[in-house]
Amino acid sequence: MIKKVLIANRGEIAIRVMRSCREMDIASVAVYSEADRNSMHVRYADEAFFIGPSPSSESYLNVENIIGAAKQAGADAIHPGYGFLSENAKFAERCEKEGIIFIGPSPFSISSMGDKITARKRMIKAGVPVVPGTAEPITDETLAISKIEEIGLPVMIKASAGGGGKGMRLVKKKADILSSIRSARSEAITAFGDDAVYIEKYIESPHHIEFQILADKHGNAIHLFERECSVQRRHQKVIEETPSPLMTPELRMEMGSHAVAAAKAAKYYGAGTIEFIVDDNLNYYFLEMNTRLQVEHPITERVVGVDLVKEQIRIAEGKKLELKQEELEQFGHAIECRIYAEDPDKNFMPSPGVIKHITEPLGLGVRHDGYVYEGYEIPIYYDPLISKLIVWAKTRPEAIDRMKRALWAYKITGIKTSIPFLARIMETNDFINGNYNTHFIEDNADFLMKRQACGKRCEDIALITAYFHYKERLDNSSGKKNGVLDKSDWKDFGRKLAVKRL
Amino acid sequence: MIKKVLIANRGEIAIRVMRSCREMDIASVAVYSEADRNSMHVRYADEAFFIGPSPSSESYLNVENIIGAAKQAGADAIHPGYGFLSENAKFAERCEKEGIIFIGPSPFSISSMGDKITARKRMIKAGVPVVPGTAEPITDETLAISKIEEIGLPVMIKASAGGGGKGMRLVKKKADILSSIRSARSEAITAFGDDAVYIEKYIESPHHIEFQILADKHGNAIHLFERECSVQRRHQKVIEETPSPLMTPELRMEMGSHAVAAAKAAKYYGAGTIEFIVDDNLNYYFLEMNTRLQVEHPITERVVGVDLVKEQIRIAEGKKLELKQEELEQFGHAIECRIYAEDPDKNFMPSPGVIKHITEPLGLGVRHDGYVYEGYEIPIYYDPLISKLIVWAKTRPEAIDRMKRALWAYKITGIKTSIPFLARIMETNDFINGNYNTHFIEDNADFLMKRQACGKRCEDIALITAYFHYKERLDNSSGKKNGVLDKSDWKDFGRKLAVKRL
Amino acid sequence: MSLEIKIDDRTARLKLIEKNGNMLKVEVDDRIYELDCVMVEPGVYSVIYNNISYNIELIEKKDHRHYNVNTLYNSYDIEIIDAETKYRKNRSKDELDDIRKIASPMPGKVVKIPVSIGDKVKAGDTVIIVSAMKMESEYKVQKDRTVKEILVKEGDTIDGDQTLIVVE
Amino acid sequence: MSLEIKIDDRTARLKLIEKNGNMLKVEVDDRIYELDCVMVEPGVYSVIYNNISYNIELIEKKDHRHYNVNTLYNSYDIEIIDAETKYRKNRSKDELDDIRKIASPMPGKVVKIPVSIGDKVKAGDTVIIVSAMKMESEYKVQKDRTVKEILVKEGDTIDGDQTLIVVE
Repeated sequence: MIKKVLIANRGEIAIRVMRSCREMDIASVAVYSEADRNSMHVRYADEAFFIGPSPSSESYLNVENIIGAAKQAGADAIHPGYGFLSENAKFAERCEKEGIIFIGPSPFSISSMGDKITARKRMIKAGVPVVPGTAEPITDETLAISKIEEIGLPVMIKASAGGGGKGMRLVKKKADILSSIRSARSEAITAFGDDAVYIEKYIESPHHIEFQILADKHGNAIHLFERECSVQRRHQKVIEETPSPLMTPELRMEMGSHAVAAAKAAKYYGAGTIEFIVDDNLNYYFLEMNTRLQVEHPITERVVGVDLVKEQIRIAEGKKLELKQEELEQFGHAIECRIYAEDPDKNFMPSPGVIKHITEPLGLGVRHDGYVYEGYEIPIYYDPLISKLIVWAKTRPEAIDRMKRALWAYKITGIKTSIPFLARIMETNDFINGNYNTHFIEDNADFLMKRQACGKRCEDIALITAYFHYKERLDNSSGKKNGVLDKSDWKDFGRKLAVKRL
Repeated sequence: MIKKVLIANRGEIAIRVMRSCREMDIASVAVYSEADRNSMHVRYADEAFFIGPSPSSESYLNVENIIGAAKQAGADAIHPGYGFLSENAKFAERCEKEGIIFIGPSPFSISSMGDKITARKRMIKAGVPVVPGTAEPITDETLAISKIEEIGLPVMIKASAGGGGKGMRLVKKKADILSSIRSARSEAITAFGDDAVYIEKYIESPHHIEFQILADKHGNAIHLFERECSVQRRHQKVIEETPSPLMTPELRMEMGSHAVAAAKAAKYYGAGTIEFIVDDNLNYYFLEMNTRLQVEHPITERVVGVDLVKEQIRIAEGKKLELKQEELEQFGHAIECRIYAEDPDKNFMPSPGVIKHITEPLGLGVRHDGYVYEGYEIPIYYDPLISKLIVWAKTRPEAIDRMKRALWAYKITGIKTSIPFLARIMETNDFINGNYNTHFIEDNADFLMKRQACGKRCEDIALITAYFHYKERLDNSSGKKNGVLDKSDWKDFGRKLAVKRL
Repeated sequence: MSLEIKIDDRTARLKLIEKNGNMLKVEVDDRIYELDCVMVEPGVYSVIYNNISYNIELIEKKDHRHYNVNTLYNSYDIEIIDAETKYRKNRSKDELDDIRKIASPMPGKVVKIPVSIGDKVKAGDTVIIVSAMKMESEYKVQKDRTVKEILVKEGDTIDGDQTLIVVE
Repeated sequence: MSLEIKIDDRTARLKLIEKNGNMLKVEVDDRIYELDCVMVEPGVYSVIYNNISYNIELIEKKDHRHYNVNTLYNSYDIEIIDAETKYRKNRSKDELDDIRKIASPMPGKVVKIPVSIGDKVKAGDTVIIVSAMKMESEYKVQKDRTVKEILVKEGDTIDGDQTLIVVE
């Protein structure tokens, strides 16, 4: 039985993990960098250990210091959250060596699913569909042409030593095949000194759909249905929802069993995610596996009614899964919006700084997982994710209405956030109709960037308020308190209105 | 179609109603008294009208001013919330006369269910069990004795003109029957000039269980299962949960159909609650009907998955119920704690005042419906309810764990609250075992009032903190800022620790 | 530097050994504490002692020597007894041994004052009734007394701890 | 009393007609507003105008004349142009017609300064790279310039709007 867990993370996910620990009567140990002494996770934990300077390479990625803290605290286990060391096989191995339970999969699963080529081969063996393409690098032009004809257009030619878009060519027309191979190879040899290429089927309007899986150490594995993650900006997920508007019951069953097969093929235990790419004709292909808790796990928790962190901990304790596939179902609809400290009007530039004021959205069907508070300074060193807003409703249209309401009520000043941008997405027809793929933000850029006009009257009221503040401030420097009215002023006002209106 | 709703209420319930309005794209109109200009409901609404001085008799109960505001705003409908005018048949009638939809039942239903004797008779006619007793006042001693024998001991003898405990006698033993009748009657004639008495079955360990019903204007009525409300202090509910730990599926079905029958007998439409008293042998009796939304409605919303305010609005619009009895089910378990501004250590004395600091509990399975914010002054004029904390989990034990976690994380300073008392209830064996009735708080008073000791070390840390604050304050008056460290201090600290520990 | 601090009924002696920014070394009675004390929000402290994380909330009362301090489920009244306090305490010792000022700990509205100036009242007699949030509280004298001053009138809105009536 | 207020690119003339506590009567350009303006939380105003409820959030920038003001989904820069501002503006008009001070609007860390004092740089050349939250931003000169001052060095942590490099 795990009695004390060190959470090797910060921000909202550290607190989210600690909440489940607290409910399980497990003590939680925070670790913090120099920049994080004031962070909420330090205050929320039962114990807190300093692990180094602000840059994550010297603190949250510092294996020695984290292991040191865990041993000093006498922690039975370490939960890595997401990011940082969560998919680091060496860290998992080190925990094992030190006799500390790593709350996650085995080092073997992490490393074998972490390498894309190994993972791809393993999936092919397990009968899970992968994006059609060549398994080995090609250096022969004729072979390349015949492979392309086999796979069918459109295809993507990729330099096998490549990266960063260099040596990549999208081929849509038959006439371009030869010239594309040649130019890709010539670019590749210049850039990497190697002209070998891969050929992969190009998915034109891809949907990003992932399946949550849970597997125990006794060979039992289940899936907890899908999450639709196609609303992305620069390959970063912005909004996720479940069920996917694209999904059919048959497809869900089929993809779900492939997800379970994938987990079993990796001898996986713990919580994990199988990411698929799905085209408009509902063909789906294994993309990769995330061997950790995902940022967007709460929408699954809400719709399926499980606490995934508690399941992770129970699995780590060696317990058998109590959830049975046939007993699970999706109830209603959930949407998550990621709230980032960034300025959507200035090309999403990060916006660290001090939170001057915050009003969090609450009420029916709203979950809010955050970590900032009034007066907190968001550090410059880490991810700009401030919080996650998760809504649930019986139907998708109601969930969208609820998300609009929650975004409307969510106020943060002092920094810029993505809230207005997210609110705009909720009003985009393609989103409302559930008719979108990973090109959604690009395709709707004009609509998304146009801001609702506040109108002249509203502008006037903004400037009158600024003037009022300015005036109160000047007046107060000669006597009164800081702009808040005292009781006597207030009573005058009340009486005056009473006379005037009633 | 309703396009604009005036909410004739304040506090958490006003905001709760406005949230659903916003999701339905209905404009909301707030009304406010002198004390409430700064209240959150004024800020949350689209429009706001001043309706009078602070005492509720001059504002929230002022029918003329509320109707005036509704007409000036052009509101189609008025939602009364709970309390104030919500069960006032005359107000409902007045709305009708003014052509404003009253979001609630008809004036007829309100008045006929509001009077206990009329309601009792109506229930008997509809076949709903009521507490056994005499239907008419008795002035004859022999008849009284035979009635008591018919009903069976224990019974309660009540002066029919009575009130305030005068002329009431509990009879447990046969030997006491005659003397009790005589003393009750003699006390009654002295107190009220009338010696007529009623006789009612006395329920020894009563459970307070209520059923939520919804009925439309087309004669359709359903129930949304029960709420267990036996945790009460001075007849005020403190904690509610659903499902009731006492309930069996058979009993639920039977009580549910009686609740629906009760609603139909009152020609009811809208949302309403049928309150029952249940004894240890699962005999149940109609107690009264609440012809409005209840404070504790969110636990039903969570477990059944409906938005009761939206249902109220749809019913008021004349729509047919879309929910079908056979499609409804209870999923998981929900508990609500009412957070009051009161001091449990000083006999629950009300504690109005300024909220200095607040941290609201968030995360998986937690709903928080409140209205206060940092710097807000809770007025002395109204109910001390600050907020409602509602948790959901798959099972009752997990829900209790979650409520403990949420109460732990909920911090309010500046006023006293019932939070420590509620946390203590979560640790009481009778509550944990689901083995409680309305005597629960009384029966567990010793345990509930004993506070967990903070221990000498924790006391020392409290006093060191106070000393630190005192010292910083003295030092700052000679230069530095208000106790918050500046960056350079911080860096020193970081380095120092780094040297020391790593 | 050393002073006395009163926490509810206990009086502790606190001695500051070292202070370096937010790092504090103090002796409380006979125990030595080294801790890291940071005000993270106005009136909210995060204290780390022996790697245990404590949240302490603190509200200043009438002056910078009087605080209401909350730990997890406990609430303490704390008074820093500095030189000035000691001087005043000694001087007013005999005045303080009985309650002569009637005040309500909660803000509210004066409902009724059933006494007049000069009235002689008996121990247990109610001298003022205050209402807040629909609950009425009666304030009584502890001993036989004479009403000396009445500082409020019926219907007045009062603050918590405001002196309402003086008896002698 | 009348003054100019700049809201983004628009300059409005505001005249105070009457002020009674939080009740305000003002003229903005040609329109008259009577409204009820209350600061409910630090920097958060509740404004009721014609019974419409507005929430306005306001952050003071470098001084009491400069604000960032948020309405529902809009954010404005507002400047109160009082007599002192006018005087200064007239004086420095020609100095202001080009950006000579390079600053980053966001706080962050200086990653690289590819120039030295005295360097002649061309329009579009990068003079400093700042990183925050794992994203790097390059700051360039708008015209051909000479680097006059470099006020920070690589690795420094900087505030938003802090002058980093001066060119001429």
